[in-house]
Amino acid sequence: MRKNWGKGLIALGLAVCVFGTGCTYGSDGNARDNNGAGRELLNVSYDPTREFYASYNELFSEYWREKSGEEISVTQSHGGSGSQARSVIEGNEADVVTLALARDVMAIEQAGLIEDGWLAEFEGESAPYTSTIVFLVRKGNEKEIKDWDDLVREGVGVITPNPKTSGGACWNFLAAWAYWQQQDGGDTEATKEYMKELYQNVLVLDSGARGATNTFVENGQGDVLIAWENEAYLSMQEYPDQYEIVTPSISILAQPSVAVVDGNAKAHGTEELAKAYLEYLYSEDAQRLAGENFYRPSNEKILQEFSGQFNLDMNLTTIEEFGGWDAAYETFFNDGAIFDQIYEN
Amino acid sequence: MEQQIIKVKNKKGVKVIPGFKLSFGVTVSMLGLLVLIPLASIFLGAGKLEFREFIEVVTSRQVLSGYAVSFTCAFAAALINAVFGLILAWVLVRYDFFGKRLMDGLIELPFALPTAVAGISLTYLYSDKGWIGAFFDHFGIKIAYTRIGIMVAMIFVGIPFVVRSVQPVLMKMDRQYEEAAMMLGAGSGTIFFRVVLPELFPALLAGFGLALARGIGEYGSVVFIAGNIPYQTQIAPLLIMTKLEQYKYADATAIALVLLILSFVLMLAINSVQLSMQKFCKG
Amino acid sequence: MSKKRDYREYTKGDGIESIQKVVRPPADSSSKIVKYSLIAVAALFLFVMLVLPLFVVLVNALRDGFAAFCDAVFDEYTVKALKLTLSATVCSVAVNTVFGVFASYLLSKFYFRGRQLLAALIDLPFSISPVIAGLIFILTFGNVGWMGDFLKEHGIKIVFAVPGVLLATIFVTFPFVFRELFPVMNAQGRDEEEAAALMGAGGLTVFFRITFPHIKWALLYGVILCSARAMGEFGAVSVISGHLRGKTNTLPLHVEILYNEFNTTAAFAVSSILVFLAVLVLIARTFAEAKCRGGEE
Amino acid sequence: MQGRGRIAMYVELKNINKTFDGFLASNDVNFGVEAGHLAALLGPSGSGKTTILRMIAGLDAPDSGDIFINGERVNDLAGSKRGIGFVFQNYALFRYMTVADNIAFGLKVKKQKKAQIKEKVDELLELISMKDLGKRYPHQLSGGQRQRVAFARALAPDPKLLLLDEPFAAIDAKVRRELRSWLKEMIGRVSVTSIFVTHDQEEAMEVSDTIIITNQGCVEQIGTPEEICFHPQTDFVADFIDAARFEAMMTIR
Repeated sequence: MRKNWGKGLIALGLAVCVFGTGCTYGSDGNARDNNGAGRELLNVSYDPTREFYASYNELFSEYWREKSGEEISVTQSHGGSGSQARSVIEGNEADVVTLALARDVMAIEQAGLIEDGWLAEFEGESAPYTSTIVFLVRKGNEKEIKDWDDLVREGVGVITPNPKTSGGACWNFLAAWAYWQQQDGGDTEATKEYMKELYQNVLVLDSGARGATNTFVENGQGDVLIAWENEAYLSMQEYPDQYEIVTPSISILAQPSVAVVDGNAKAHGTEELAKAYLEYLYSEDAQRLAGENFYRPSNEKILQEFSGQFNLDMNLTTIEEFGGWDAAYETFFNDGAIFDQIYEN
Repeated sequence: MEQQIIKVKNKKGVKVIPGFKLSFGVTVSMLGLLVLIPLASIFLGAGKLEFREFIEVVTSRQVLSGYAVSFTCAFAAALINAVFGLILAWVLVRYDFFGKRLMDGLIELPFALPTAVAGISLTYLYSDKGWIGAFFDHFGIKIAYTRIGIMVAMIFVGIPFVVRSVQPVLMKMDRQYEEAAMMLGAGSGTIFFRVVLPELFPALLAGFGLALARGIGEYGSVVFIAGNIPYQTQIAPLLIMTKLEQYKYADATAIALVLLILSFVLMLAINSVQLSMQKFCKG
Repeated sequence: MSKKRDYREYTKGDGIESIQKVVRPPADSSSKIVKYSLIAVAALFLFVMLVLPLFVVLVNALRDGFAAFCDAVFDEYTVKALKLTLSATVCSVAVNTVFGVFASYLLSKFYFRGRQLLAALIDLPFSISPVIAGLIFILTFGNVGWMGDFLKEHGIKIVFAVPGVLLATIFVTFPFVFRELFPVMNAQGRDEEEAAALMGAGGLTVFFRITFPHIKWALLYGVILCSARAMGEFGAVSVISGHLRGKTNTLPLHVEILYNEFNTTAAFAVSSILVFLAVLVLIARTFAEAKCRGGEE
Repeated sequence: MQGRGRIAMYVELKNINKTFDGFLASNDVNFGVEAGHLAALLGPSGSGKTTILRMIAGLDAPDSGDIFINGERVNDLAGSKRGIGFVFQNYALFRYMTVADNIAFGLKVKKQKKAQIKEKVDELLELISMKDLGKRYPHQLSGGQRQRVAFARALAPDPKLLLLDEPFAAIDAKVRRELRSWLKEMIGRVSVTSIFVTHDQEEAMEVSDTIIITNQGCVEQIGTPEEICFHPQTDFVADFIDAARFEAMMTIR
């Protein structure tokens, strides 16, 4: 009997021990929150920007130290652009947001956290770097994919994420739409037909851009991946000599938007710091860094430095031609809108 | 015998065993604080819709097809899990063989692996270029990016539920029944289906129910292996994400609420079947 | 009547010993065939459904060599994520153990109105999609939630902070310990407790002397299941954590971020930590089992 | 029969009613048991006899009516304070304790001195002739042995009243007969008022001083075995008791 007791106690003791260590870990983790004397900035960003912002944060901290003598720390947060925007609305206390599309920033604005006029606060509609939509094809490009028309050919397998779950994928859809709009002289019905054919060729409609890339690259599905330029380059980097980038004749200028989250920054007393953080993105050093991370710098001079890397002759339409995000989303991606209609039988 | 009957009927009366108030208090307050209060938010959220809107959202064609995909795949997966989970539990309890401990230990691993990683790995294996997928591709069977793929992911996340529900009951089960049946000349098939299976059934049902509920709610692993094509391989939790992406909290909670109610009714039904069967067995 | 007695002949209560008794040499060759084919089926199923995916994880983790693997594993943020994951696990195990013990004691030893409903409510977190599980905390404690304003006024941060991560983890693992304990306590019945209570034993004595010895194995299994699940939880935590690097990122979230920034190898390397942790827990269980059995004979 | 009312009853039930979910388990039950007597509650399955026993023990509470033990109303007294020893149908031995620990349990929770406990346990082990088996666990014992341990455990705290729920039900016929006489002897030796529940008339006839016959929650008749056997007062009793069998039995006695 006593023995049984002992065993029970061993089991309990074990649990208590584990609990104890866990607690010290926990408190340790919390204690780290406030190392470094200076202020802290929270940058809520979207997925594949971590490397870029990791370097940029160092760059900026140094700049700020020289300028004001203050030691600051920047915490990064990454995830799907839409869900990141939602987290800010729901209470993630970001000082700045650097998201994939203006619509997500607008949602935060509507929640009352960002003041009106953020779009004009920084140059180039608050998009310090841009990107575009390109095709990633397998080395050799056996299916001879050159432009959007080739994607609706029979037997071509297309991989693209679902614009309804991935904000970034809205650009993919709009780029294709812009192409056929121009081809058909603005005939909406005809364009819709083409879009339908395009999405009939879509084998897998992943929920996010990364998932789509994985489907294309790791699992060998499809012949072409419609992707952001910077992500296409990242894939090329990870799998050298296996893929090629094809730039279509018409694409769209994807403008990742940045903004100070005024509501939070005010509460944290980091307004000028947050503003400086985003302004400094336009400095030449930061622009070059963006270029190195496969984003197109908005500074023309720096952009030209990367002319070997980017195809600068692409015909890029902008979201303005769709009447801005609110109108575009309403027309294309809302429930029952064009994207849904494409999948209706 | 008489005492058994009366015990079942004894639903009120004095609490002889000490600790009723304490355990009741702790149970209800923890359940309330950690589960019920947060859950109430779903009702509040969905309550922001008018009834007509609510019905419209939860019965739109895409959403209905989402339920159908989630439910049928989860059902099939739970069924497969029930069969293999039973075999696994049986093998683990009744036989002694090399590597048994290892096998036993593996059962919980699906829990520990983040669902996303599980989804990515499974897709890697089951796509037509993957090790297993390529094999089936010879026969023209595609697994990843079809409903079969969704099922595979759901089987993966559901295995531990069935095995761990059946295993303890099988351990405690009396071999005398089987022996008695064998003496009466029953074949091993008959013994299993007529004697063993009925005894295990409540536990098996519980495991099945848990695996089913888990499958219906599963998101992380399924999104990778499902093609997510509307009307074909779009699961209901994905539609919730779609709604959230459009900042439609009320719509999202409405779909969530329907899923929740479906699962809850399911669990309640399974629970009561299980309880009544236990009564039957004991009486 | 004989049923009752035999039951006791063949089990010692927790079933562990009875495995040994139950395993006996098969009677004839046909049952041997059945045995080995069943083992083969079980092994094949496990291999295809469980072992291969794990193998994929390890292969991908080591794709760029061992050095890259170590880099990913010992990265500053990986270590921080690991710490958070461990504390979330410990926290949820502790909370759920307390809850599981009380709840299963309540539901198996007492009859009262609403007992079935209570049992079904406890199971509820099982039937909730992890995504919804995260969402409900946002809708409760977040800015958009009905408690949001109150919390903000008092400067309490729950969502997008460590408490939120802990809450979400506790929520998704809530019924695990209960689920393991309840059937065992239920099968054990109330006689022993009633007998002890009639002799005047108090609550603590009844629980520790009478009930606990019956459930310690089930408790151990429950704790293991619970910790495995807590470590691996992704969906709910993903919604509620805010992905703050080094602060609210758990290991599974860290995996996701690495993966999303095209750092596949590192992502799988970090996943393999989770596999390793799970294996560690399982070894601990086996060890504890062996030790206890040794003491009992 | 009539004369009994004047003698002081150790246990007395007055107008006891009890229902479970609309099922009438006890319907105006009245009876008493004299101090030092061994009474049997006899009736077919489902006649409510176990319920009566559990109510006396405080395991269940009556819906209405009073229970007196030694002249004191115990309705609101916890079972553990009623001075009762209870032998469960399945013995409810503590599976994770040795025989000795099982017997000692009731004394331990009463915080008796260790030496005292040991003395008492040894004495009881001797009484049930299981002196060498004190270190065994219940699962290592035969059915009859377990029964005796349960008996010893119930007796350990010196109860004033011993309640036994179907004490021989889980034991095979041959051992049962032996145990029966053993039990009667033991109860006689420790001279404790006892009530036991059974559905076996032979058992009741052989062991008890008084028999209380229950049917459908009602008490049909109370009396000595002879009275029950030869002067049944209701049709049910007449029907239920196989008089011819007992005539033979009584003569043997």
